[in-house]
Amino acid sequence: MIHLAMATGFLLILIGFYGAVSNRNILRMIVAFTIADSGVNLVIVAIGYMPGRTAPILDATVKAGYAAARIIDPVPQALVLTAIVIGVGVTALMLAYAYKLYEKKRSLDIAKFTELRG
Amino acid sequence: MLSPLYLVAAALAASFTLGLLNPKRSGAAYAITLVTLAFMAWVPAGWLWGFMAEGAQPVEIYTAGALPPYAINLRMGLAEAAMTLLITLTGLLSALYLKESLIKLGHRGMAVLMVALMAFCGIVLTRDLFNLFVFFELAAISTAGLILLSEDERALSAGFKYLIVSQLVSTFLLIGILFAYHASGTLNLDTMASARLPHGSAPSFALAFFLMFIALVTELKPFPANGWALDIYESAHPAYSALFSAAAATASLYAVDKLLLVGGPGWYPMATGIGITTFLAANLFALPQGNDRRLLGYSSLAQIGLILVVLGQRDLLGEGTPFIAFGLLVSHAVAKAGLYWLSGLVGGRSLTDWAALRGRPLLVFAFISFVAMLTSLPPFPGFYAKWELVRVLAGEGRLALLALILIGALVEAGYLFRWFGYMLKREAPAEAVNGEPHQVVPVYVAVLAGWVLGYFWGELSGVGLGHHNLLLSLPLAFALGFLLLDWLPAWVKNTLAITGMVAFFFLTYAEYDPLRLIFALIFLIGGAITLLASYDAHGRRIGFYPAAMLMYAGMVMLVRANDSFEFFAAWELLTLGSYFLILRGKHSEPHALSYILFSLGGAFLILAGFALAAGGAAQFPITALGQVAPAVAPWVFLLLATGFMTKTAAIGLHIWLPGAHAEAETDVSPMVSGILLKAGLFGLFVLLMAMGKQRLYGVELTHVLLWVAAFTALLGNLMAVFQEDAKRLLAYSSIGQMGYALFGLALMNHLGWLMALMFVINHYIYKSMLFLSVGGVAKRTGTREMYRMGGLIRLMPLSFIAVLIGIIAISGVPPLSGFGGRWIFYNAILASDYRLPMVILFLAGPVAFLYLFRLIHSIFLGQLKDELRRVKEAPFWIALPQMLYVGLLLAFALAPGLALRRVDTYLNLFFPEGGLHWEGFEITSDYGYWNPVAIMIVVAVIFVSLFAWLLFVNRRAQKVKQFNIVFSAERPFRPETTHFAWNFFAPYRKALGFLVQPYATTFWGALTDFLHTAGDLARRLYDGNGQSYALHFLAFVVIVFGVGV
Amino acid sequence: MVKRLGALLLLLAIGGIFTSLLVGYVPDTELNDTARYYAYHTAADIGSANIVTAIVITYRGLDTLGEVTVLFLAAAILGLVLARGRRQAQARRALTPVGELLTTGSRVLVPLIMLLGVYVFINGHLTPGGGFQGGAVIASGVLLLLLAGPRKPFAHSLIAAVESLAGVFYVVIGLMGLVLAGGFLDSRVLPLGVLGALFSAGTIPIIYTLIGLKVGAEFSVMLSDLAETEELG
Amino acid sequence: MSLLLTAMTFVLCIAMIVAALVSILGRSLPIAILAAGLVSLVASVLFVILASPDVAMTEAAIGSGLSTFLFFFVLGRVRGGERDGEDESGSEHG
Repeated sequence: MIHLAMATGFLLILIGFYGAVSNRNILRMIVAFTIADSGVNLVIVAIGYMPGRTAPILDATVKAGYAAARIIDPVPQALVLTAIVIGVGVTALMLAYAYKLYEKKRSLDIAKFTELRG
Repeated sequence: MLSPLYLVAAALAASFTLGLLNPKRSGAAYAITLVTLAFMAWVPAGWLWGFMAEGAQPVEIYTAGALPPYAINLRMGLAEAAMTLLITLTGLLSALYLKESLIKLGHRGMAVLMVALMAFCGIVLTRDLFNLFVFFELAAISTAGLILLSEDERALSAGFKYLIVSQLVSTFLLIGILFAYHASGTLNLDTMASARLPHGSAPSFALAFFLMFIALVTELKPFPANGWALDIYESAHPAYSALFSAAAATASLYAVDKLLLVGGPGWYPMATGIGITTFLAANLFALPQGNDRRLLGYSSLAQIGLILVVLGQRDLLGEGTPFIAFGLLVSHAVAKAGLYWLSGLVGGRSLTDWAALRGRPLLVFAFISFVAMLTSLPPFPGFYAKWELVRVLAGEGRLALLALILIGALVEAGYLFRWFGYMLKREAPAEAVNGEPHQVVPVYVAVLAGWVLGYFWGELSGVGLGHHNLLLSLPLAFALGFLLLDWLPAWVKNTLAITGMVAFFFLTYAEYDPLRLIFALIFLIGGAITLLASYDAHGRRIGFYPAAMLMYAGMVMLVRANDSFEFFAAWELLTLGSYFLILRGKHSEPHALSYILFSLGGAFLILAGFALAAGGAAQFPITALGQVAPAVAPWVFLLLATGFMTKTAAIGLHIWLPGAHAEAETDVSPMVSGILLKAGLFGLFVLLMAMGKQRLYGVELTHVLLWVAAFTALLGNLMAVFQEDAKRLLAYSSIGQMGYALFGLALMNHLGWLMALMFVINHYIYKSMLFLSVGGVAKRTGTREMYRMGGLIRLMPLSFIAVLIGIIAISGVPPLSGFGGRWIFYNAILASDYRLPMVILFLAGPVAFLYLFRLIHSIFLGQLKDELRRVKEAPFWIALPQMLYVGLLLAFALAPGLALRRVDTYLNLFFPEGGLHWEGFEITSDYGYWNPVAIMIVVAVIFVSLFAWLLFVNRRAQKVKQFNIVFSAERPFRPETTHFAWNFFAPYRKALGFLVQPYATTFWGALTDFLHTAGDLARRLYDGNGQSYALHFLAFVVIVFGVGV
Repeated sequence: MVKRLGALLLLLAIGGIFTSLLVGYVPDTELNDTARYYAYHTAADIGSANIVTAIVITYRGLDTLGEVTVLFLAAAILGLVLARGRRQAQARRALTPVGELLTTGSRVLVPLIMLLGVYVFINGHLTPGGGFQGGAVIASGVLLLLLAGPRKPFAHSLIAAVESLAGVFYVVIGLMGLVLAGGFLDSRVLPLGVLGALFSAGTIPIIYTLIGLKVGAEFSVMLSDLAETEELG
Repeated sequence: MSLLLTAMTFVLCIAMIVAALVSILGRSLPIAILAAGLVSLVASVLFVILASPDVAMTEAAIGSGLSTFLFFFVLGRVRGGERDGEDESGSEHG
């Protein structure tokens, strides 16, 4: 089950990269990057999962005393939280850049912005 | 010592509170930003002081009240303190520089700047892997944000390209971190380094480590995945690029270093490989660059690549790594920040627009200090670091890497000094430098920091490795003193210089052995006499005396050097000093560039030779060259000899000399030609004294030297014959004379060396005299072309006498010391068994006479041209040294024993048999005897009688009026070409022209063109398209994976 | 076309790296020692029922501080990037009339959304969810307001004040942790209280509330900046 | 019990991959954005199955909710550029 989820995650990353590298439209590239981000999140969560265990929340069913035997690894979850928010932050920034680039040259084609070269 | 967490908290608190201020009062916001940045700089300064002065130990700073593997911890050690200080100081100075842009951008821009600096410090301090990722993301976003400071429209697309690549990088980094966490069970760097991996997970940990490593290395902008970085450097605001290249590079480098700590030695070769490819590729791409900021971008990529190489050699360098890595890092950071701040002051973006800086000498000094820092020249930290790096690499036998580093460094020196040449020599653009105080202050702070760090590194290398601090050696201090006195009038400085040099000679002449005494005599007293000619100049001559004194200081330190470090430091100092002197000439820029390139190339060969000889030993006295391991000795000999021969312009390595000596100023040419060439000879003397004969693959190296010397003498003289320009003629004749001296040295017997020494003295005297007299004539007649002169014997008698005496001395005609040289030479030949090269040398003799005759005949004899009627005698201060030299020549001709006797007995140490016997005026050798006084009298009598007879006969000679010549009824367009001196030796040219084809020039020209076009072709890789940069990154990951893992 | 093929090849190679990672992956049967430490010590030391929140706020507090700054940066830079064209855009924006359904719907839904958001980040240390999720929900509420009434001037200064104050308080609590409790961002400044009670786990609820407000404010600023950009057509 | 979960995971994964492919290779941009939103929505469901509710909420609220909306906001502003960047030779996929 874990390997399946992780494989999907990796596949999503590859699809995301392919989308980012092949489409010349800037918005499409940003969409592709969000898909790659989702893929990364999926892989990370899959790493933390242990079959037959439950979420790391101490409540009636999971007593504080013997939580260690019942819960899955909480650390990847904490990291994914940060990763998702950072992913959104960067995506928002890229969208703003896309807007300004469009405002400057009235085109969203990445190949149009090659003044700096050599 | 405040906990660094206050640094983080201060940055965040300040940037959050800036939001509260209403946008109109951005002046107050700017004040808060400066105060916060100052505080952020003060925290690490306190720690650094604690570590340096009070010797505190590195401290772990815990957060969240839990111990490290379970919570994030920061570490504050000496390295972290120094780097955080470097980052925050650059940030503060850049913020000062960015006053207008920040205020225009509003409090948000200031908040982003503060957060960016906090992020860089965080990268340096944190010991937690995921925390490193968060700080890297913070740095990436703030970098993309700060790009908006720039007015350049293209900055926006550069920012977008950066975001694309940073998205890819963060994906790899995240996956790498998580899989490493899974394999090792912890996110803390130190625990991960020591974690005993469960047996099964080693390969997957390696893979995870690879992903992390490749992501962090991409932050260091490796080749080919660095297109985005160059676009940022070119389009962003210069103060921001300064921050980006100094602070961001420092942080990323330390992050990679921490990661390598976790990865272990297995990963060092990969780091070195990536580093060296980036270093070479970036330098190659920088060659054809026209835009100054893009060139600086390439140069900073190269420097970061070099430091990555040093990090990759950590297993070799051991505890020396911080000294070397920091030396290079600090030089790079200070110089790059300074140059970017300077580029903000210059209006235009092409390299020649920097000529606008010429109006402000202080900024010129700043520019050359930064260039010297980047090319690791003494007395800056880079020099000590490079010396250590080369010493260890050669000691451990990593010669291929060493060669690549030196080649890359030479290319870098090439484009940087070319840029300096453009700045000094190209015509200045219209608008001058527009620097308000708050923009100029950071530049001066950077220069001051550079020099202070140079002193500090000198102390450090003194403590650690026993080399004494360069800045404290008396000659260099004396030379640098002239920097402060540059506002004085020229003649005051001249007197000061002459008295300084003469005083230094009399203070120290007792310490030298007879051979070194001769060289010291020429360098100091000879130098003082040549400086007499500098009285002729008036005004302040900004920059002349520091450069001249730097050269003389280098030469004196060369003679006094007893270990390889001092010898090499002196060699580079005199190269630098002489380069600045030559560069002063009006059209000397291209020649000065070829001079500095050949000299630095030679210096690198010497550096490699010494490092090879030392075999890793920290202290390597020169005399120990004799005890070098036989397997390595011939290579050491080859390297050192070629290095020294670049200075004595042996054939093939000579193409810099004619241009450099001819285009230099009137009083610089004698210095550079008469004195500087002797430094090369001194090197060869030291080499041959210590190493003697060496065999390589059965070939006797000194035999090869002999042939090279013979050809140099012949071809040097031959090329001199066909020169139209008088100074070029003398320059080529110097090549010929150096060929003679080299020949004497290569004979490897008593008289051969004695002859070489005699040549050293002779050549100094008559070459300086000739250059001065020709300089005087050129000053008066306004031209150096010999066919434009003629008949100046009546108007400039003193110059005529000087040239006549010089001619007689060079050609070896009996009465003067030239003949003495020839006599010793023939005895030496008879004593040795080399016949064939001797024939070539004999041929060189009469050829020498050809160009000498041409010199005196076309300038002084023949009929006086109309426009030269009112020419006066050479200025007093130019004529006086000539007369002094004439006196010296006569004295030396009459009593050679004065100079040679003590050195002759000294040479017995090396070659016991074959010496001369000195009794009164009689000198006898095994094959004959020579009485200079008797010969002088005989020749004088013959000369006087002949002269009287000629005067008597000449009374009735018929005078032909000049230029009343008609070519089939129409006057020739350029009458002066009908002058007899035009194309004086046309028949010889037809006969021997094939020998004089410029093979060497075409060879070196083809080499530089090849490098240029290669760079130009390859940099098309960066086509400006963000997507292709992403592709380059993916390709980079795959290639390194394929090669490395 | 060549570029696409090249990209495919490269991605195949990277896919190879990923597959070898995937194949080499062996799920743990037992918690590794870091996770085991958290499992044992969270209840006793931090007193937070939600272990992930304990890690996010206390154990790895610096990460979260950094992450909040990431959002702060994104909002600030978004403002910078879009600010240049903002002044004139304000004047001449022709707007489609807002539909009846949207106005009444928003009047009903917005308070509920806000309530949900506040609930989420107040109970961050007890149930799944926390500052970020709560902040996002609040932002969507604000977004609804934006859509429903584009005419109403958006209270920029208020939102900015909320954002800055929340950030400053967060840093102050962090420093209090450094001064009073064990280290920077340590949540044991206040008593731990009873596990599972609303006011327990030291300063975690306060921190999560501040984060919720800040994230909500930042997202709203971002959305309002985007909303006020000019229609480029 | 676990067989059901594995089956659900399998279905969700297939759905995600299909949505991703539609997003990358699809012709119209709005559809692509919606597909990306769908991917992260399904991902959040998958996170619940993988016993990490915190992440599921975040992914749902921020990943699918806000970013999809950000995209539509910007798309609304740059309507004209929707078709840019497709090579004129008619992109071969659809």
